[in-house]
Amino acid sequence: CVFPGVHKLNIQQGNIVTQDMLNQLHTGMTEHQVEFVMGTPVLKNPFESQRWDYVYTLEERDKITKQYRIQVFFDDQGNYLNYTGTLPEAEFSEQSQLDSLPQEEPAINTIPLE
Amino acid sequence: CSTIFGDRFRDRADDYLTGKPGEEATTLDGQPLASRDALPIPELDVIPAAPGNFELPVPQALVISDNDDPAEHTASLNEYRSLDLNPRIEKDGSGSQILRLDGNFAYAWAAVTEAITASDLKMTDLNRSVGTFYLEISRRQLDSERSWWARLWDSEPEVIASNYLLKMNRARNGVYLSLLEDIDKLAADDYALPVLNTIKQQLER
Amino acid sequence: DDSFVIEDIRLEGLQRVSAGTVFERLPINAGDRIDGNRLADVSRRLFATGFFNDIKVYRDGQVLIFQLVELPTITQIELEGNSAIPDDVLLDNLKLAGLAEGMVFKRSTLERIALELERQYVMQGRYDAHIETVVEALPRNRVALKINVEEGNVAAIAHINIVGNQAFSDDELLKQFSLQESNFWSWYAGDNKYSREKLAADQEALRSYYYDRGYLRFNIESTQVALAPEKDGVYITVNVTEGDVYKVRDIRLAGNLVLDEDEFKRFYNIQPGDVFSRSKVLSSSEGMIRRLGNDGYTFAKVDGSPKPDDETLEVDLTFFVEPGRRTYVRSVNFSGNDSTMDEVLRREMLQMEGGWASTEKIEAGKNRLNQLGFFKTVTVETPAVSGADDLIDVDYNVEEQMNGSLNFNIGYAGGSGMILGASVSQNNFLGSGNRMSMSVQKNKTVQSYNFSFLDPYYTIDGVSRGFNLFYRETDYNSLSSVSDYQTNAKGASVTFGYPITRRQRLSMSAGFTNTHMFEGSTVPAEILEFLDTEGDDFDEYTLGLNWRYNGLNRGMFPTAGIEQKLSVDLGVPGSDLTTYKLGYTANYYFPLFEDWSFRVRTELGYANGYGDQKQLPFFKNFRSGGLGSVRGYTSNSLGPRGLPEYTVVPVVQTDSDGNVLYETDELGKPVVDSSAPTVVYKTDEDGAAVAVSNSSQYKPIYDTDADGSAVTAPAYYETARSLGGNMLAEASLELIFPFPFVEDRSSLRSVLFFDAGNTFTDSCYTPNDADVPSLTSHPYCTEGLDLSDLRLSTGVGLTWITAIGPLTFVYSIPLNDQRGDRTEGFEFSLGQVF
Amino acid sequence: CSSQPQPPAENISSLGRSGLDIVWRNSIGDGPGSQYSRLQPVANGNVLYVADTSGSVWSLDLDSGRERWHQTLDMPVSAGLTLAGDNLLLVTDDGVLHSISAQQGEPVWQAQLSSEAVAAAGVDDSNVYVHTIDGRVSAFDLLSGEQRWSYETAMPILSVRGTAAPVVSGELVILGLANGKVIALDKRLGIPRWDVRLATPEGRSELERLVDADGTVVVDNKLIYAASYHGKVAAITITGETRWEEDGSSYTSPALSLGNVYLTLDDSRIQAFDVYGGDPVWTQSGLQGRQLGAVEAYRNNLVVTDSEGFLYLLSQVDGTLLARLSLVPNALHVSYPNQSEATRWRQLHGRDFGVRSPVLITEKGIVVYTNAGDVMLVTVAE
Amino acid sequence: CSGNPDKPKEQTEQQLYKEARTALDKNSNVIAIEKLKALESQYPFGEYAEQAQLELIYAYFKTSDLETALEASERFIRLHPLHEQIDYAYYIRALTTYEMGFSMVERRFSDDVAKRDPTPLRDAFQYFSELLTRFPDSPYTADSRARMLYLRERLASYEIGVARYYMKRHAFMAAANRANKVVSEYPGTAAVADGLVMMTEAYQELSMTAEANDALALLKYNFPQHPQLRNGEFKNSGLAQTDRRSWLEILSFGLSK
Repeated sequence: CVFPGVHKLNIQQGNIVTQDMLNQLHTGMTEHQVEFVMGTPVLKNPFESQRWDYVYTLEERDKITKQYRIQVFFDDQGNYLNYTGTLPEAEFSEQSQLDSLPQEEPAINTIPLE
Repeated sequence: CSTIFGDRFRDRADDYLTGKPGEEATTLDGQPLASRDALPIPELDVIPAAPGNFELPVPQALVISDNDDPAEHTASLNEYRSLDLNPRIEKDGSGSQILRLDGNFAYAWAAVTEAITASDLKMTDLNRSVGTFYLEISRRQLDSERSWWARLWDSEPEVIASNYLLKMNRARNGVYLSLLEDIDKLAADDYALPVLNTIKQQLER
Repeated sequence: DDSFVIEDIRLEGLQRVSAGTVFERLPINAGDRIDGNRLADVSRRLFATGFFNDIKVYRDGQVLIFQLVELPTITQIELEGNSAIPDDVLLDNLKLAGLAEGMVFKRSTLERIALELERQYVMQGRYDAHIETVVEALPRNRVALKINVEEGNVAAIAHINIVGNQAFSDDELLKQFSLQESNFWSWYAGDNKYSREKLAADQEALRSYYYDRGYLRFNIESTQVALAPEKDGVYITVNVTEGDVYKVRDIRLAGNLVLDEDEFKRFYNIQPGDVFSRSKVLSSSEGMIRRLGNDGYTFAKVDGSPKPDDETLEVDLTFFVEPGRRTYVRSVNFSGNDSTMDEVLRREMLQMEGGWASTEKIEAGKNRLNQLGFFKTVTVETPAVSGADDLIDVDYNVEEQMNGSLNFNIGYAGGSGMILGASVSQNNFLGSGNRMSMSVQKNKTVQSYNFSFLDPYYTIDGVSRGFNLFYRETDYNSLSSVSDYQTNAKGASVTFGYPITRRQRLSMSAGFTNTHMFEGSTVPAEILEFLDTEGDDFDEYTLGLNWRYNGLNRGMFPTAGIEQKLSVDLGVPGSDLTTYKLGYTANYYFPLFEDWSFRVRTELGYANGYGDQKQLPFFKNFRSGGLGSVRGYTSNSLGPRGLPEYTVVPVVQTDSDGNVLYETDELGKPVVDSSAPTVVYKTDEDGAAVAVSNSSQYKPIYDTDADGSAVTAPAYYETARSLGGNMLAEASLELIFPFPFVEDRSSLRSVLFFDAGNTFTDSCYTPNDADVPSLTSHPYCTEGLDLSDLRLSTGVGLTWITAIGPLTFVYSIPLNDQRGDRTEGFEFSLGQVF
Repeated sequence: CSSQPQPPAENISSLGRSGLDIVWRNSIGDGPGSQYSRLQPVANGNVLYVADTSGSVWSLDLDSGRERWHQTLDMPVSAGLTLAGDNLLLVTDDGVLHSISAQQGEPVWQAQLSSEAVAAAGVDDSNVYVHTIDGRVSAFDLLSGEQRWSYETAMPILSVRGTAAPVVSGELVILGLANGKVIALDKRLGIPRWDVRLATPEGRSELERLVDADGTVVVDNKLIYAASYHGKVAAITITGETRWEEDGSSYTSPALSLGNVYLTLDDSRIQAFDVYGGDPVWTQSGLQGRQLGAVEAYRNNLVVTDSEGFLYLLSQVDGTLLARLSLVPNALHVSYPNQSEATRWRQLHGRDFGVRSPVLITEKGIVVYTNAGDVMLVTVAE
Repeated sequence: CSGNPDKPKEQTEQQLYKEARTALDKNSNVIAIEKLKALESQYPFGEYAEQAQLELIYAYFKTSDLETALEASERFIRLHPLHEQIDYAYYIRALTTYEMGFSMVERRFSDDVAKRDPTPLRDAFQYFSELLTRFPDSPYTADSRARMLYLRERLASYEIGVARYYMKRHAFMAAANRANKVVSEYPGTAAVADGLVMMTEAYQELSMTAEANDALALLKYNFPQHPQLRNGEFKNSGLAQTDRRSWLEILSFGLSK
């Protein structure tokens, strides 16, 4: 873009979902059990009450580089039915979050940062 | 400056006078769109008209009664026995416990003094002109109150006696009693309630 | 008999006691029959209530009248002899015990006063305080109480004895204690006053001391506290068993790691084979918790638990990792920003709403808000959201401070004399976060008007855009040490700056400047030559590139960190003067111990013309000397000097030690000659002509060269003044020490410094004047960078940040000032931080 | 000082020496100074043994005061001296019980105690009994120093500095405790036989609840006399029944002579009680507030020392003050009416001439060890 | 005669009160404050002390000493819960908090969107609400209710302001959630329209077209004349594109846009 090398924040939004979370889902689980496995959906969904959206986006230098959307469906008694959506093929552990942090000068540990 | 910049620099705090409430948004099938109201406005049976301007109201003045009783006074037994006080425990506006009594101040003062002396409450002093009884109530010591030496030697909190003010205030009709920790601080309910109840039971005997 | 039936009873004289109380106590009622002795019994019962001083009974027909006089009220309480506890504290406590002015005075009041006051003194450890009260009767049934107090002394610690310690001496261990035996400093530190909390804390400190040195089985068996019989000394005995030193055998990780092992191993402050240390285990755990926090596990827990093996005296260490739920941020809120806009705070945040929570980003948010300089205090809390155990809110609370200044500064600066000026500047203009400043500056040499406006967040990523308009008229003439010419400059510039990383910032600027030059009265040859060749009015289109690395630990008075600046300024082709200027400055602070630190500063610069601009115009030269440069030398006085205007004069001969030789008559007396000049010239080492008075008109012997013609020399009209140079090299070493005698040093910085520096030029003006053949080389200018020309100085400096700006005092000693250098002992300036 | 009525100062200072004089004086070490210490000398025939707080033990000739030998240990002495046959027993600040030979002072054995000890050890022919300030009573073999048994008693949060020395009588070891009781332990097994409560703690702060029975008990034909602070003085049978008890708060041990029990009370009044019934016989309050040491019977008089460096002689019959002797080297001693003046005088002269150690009664006279580290022999003319 | 002479001229309660009240009515509030304080300290209990405390609240407000007026009203509520004019104290407590919620800058310079610390505005709303629930027939309900309506608008607009920042910042879920909060929790405020617009744009950026269309439908249904709806067509606000502009625009200081 216009200013070469300007430091752009990486913008991360939404729930981190891993394959072993999804593997733990099985039909008949209550909403509470699903929430314990998957966590609370970050994006509030005002329109659908029987579907939870686990949406994840990561924007690096103004472009969305990682994105997925897992939709979890419940029946009208609130029991888990199934989920749709796939995780990006690469083994997506939280590990890769790390390199999204802006590379910083290694804090010289002798210098107390006030 | 409003002539030059229009109302660019007007005082926004007064905009409330010109605001007009919008109607509520609904879903496509007419249901209210909102799930709850973060800032509900209390229902009033009569919705007052919006004011046109603002004038800071002044409190009404006090009606000065000049029948102030002389410093020393006389009292007669027969007159004393005759009135009914109808004592009742109530919560006041800010939720603290008070004991309401009918009848005039003089009679209520006499009756309450009599009730306290007859009860197991320990009255250390009383002062009619300021409408206050001084009570000594024993309670377990708060940790913060324990003396440096007492905390020093780790003895468990003592039961200590501390002083409370029981104040008789004039209300529109009759009087009410409230328990104060000191001149400026209401006592907690769990101290006030037992005291007020004891006095109430004594008055009903 | 005298008995009769009572119809009514009347009480007279009641003041404070209520009728009800009296009626209730009377054993008689209307309608009873009563006689003399029963009446006596009644008044005795009334007296027993303790409310009345005197009771009289009358009979008025069938009505019984009691004439009552109540006990007196206390109208005044006076305290004497108390100093440890002030009057109002004692009086308040008496009031709480129901003994205050306005209360009724009873017989029991006296001992209750004594008991209550003594109890207050016992609370302070003054066991043997003693109270006596004097009662003074006053008219109208009132009394005054005079209480005198003997306070006694406080039980201080006479002896602390630790029993059972072999590895460390009592003295060594007692250093860890806050409680100390009464010693010389006790009157001040108050550390010899016993308190249970302090003893408990000291015991904990003792345990940590041993646990941190491997004594895993250390135990405090029992502690005794005893009071000397005379109650003026406290004796403390701590009985311990040390046990043995344990070494770490192996370290394992357990629990749900979520990150791979070496992410945790990086934080091991303790290795197998080390002596066990609880503090190292704790610090290792904290490191791991922070690491997990940076990854969204804000509620992570890591417990290091040792499992000792008493045979081998070794301990296995297991770190149990509990990441807790990965948490997300529901909302980021700000409070306390009454005038600063929400976006000005929010744009400093690295932690986004809706993203996973990172302790490092949340903490960075707090530091960036602090660095804005708009707030006195910034605090952050991360409360959990009720109903969702993996959602948190991030609440920042700020306390705003005045961050603009509207000041009229009248000051005096070493170099430029009296400063008069008015400036209004706002770092947070109308709470928008933009910086705006307008300033008018007037002093002997400079008249300048300046307007600048900076929006630090011109773009969302923090690219700043700033404008600057300036008009400056400088009269160098009044600057005593700078050659005399005058420049007026006006122009404008726009600058964009943006962060490359958290500590590095790049900025680019473009601008136009018009400079107009006026010749002064006597003008050195360099300026004349320049004006002849270049004219006196220049338009320049400049481009600038500036890189800054800021690793300082704080903006004002840093004590640690590195700051570097690299700048390139270019007068682009099309400008009247095509020049380039390279600048590098660096400051390196490192803490020594406590509040001592050391600073190394260096500044280097090179500038020149390019294209058809052979030489750097003299008014763009680097200057050196004075505050902020080489202290101890007059401001801007260092470096090459201009060749001043001169006239040519014949030179007389001198003997070996420099006195003028005169023609002498045969007796050796100098010959008087009415036509001899009253002023003759000889030459100094630089070859310049020096006037010598010859008031008695002796006849001098003029000097002649080999072929008989008279030797001439230039007589300069004024002393040579510095022009600066196109090369700059400066360095200083500063020892920053805590200013003695002052408690709050936050606005003070005192340093011992050693400065070195000078400006140089790579081309001097070459004089060629037929009248002065001897003047072949420039006497006051040598070409090239010669480090032996560096001027050195040392001294002490103090900067004090006052309300009207930084006040600087410097006392310096020049170490190798040469002839012609102009030095300063004491310098003082307002408004300039060196 | 305290507010009780003040005895007229003049009649004290007019007391002459009449018959009291110092036979010899020897300065050993710098003495405990203002620090609390109850070190007491012990004598065997003509040999006197004295321990000095700074950590050395001296043996002097009782007649002349000449030094026979002295031995320095590397640690200050906190409790002693006890003579046991050929050995001397003492305890150092680091809680170590030392047995040294009474000949030249060479160390015989050492034993580590559970805490500090400030009271001399009790002995019988086979064991040493030590009462440490953490409330433990421990027994060690007299010859080898091996621990036999240890009995722990409950300690109050705050106690008065100082503990009672264990006294052996028959099969029992008897001592007063910091919780206001007197206890008798079986000396072989270390299990309690009986205990008697002399004082019960009451009052709001721990200060008001102090009840230490710190005075060493006195045993005389099957009767044990003991006293405690804020409590009673009592006579207890060897089987643990209280024969009589009277009010009498004291930190120090009682003394027994001529059918009376004499006791220095906590405010420095001296009181005599009838041995059989316990009724108070007389009270001498002339020395009130002078922080007196324990009263001792000497021939048919009583001797007691105070904090200004005086030794007083009192009659056992009615407690009247008979004589007063200044223990300060250059006899320009002046007495001050009250306590604060005394402290001021002490600071003035830089050294604390008071006496806090119990005096030692020997056939040759009274041995006194002052806070300034002087030892002297005082005799009383007939 | 007695030891200490009586205080100079001890005014009775009535005289002190009369003088204070006349000063108050003549709007010389500083004198009124002095006399009311003297009355309260000399006769700490009784009717006159209570009336003095009440009138002090008014006097402090008139001399625009808002903090002290607030403190005085809170003390009065605590000590005289059943006083006839207790509703006046509740009203002034709310009013002072309302006025303190508008700093000089927010009052004069911010447009209709609340841009600074909303906490005092929320407190004022609660205090007015307490007045209405406790004293429905108090004379001050009309003014209180009107101010409450305005406070709701102001607080809703604050949420929209934050959502707008997060749109520029490309934190689309943050923007969507804030907008959703306005739509579902601030019924009847004008900001609901902007909330629906924000939700539409955020879902579009997140390429959640179904949700975007749902929001847009609600916008068209409830607020057809919204500026970003030109005859049925939705016009994006361009917030998400801020600062992603070309070099040329920047050099021309945005003139070319």
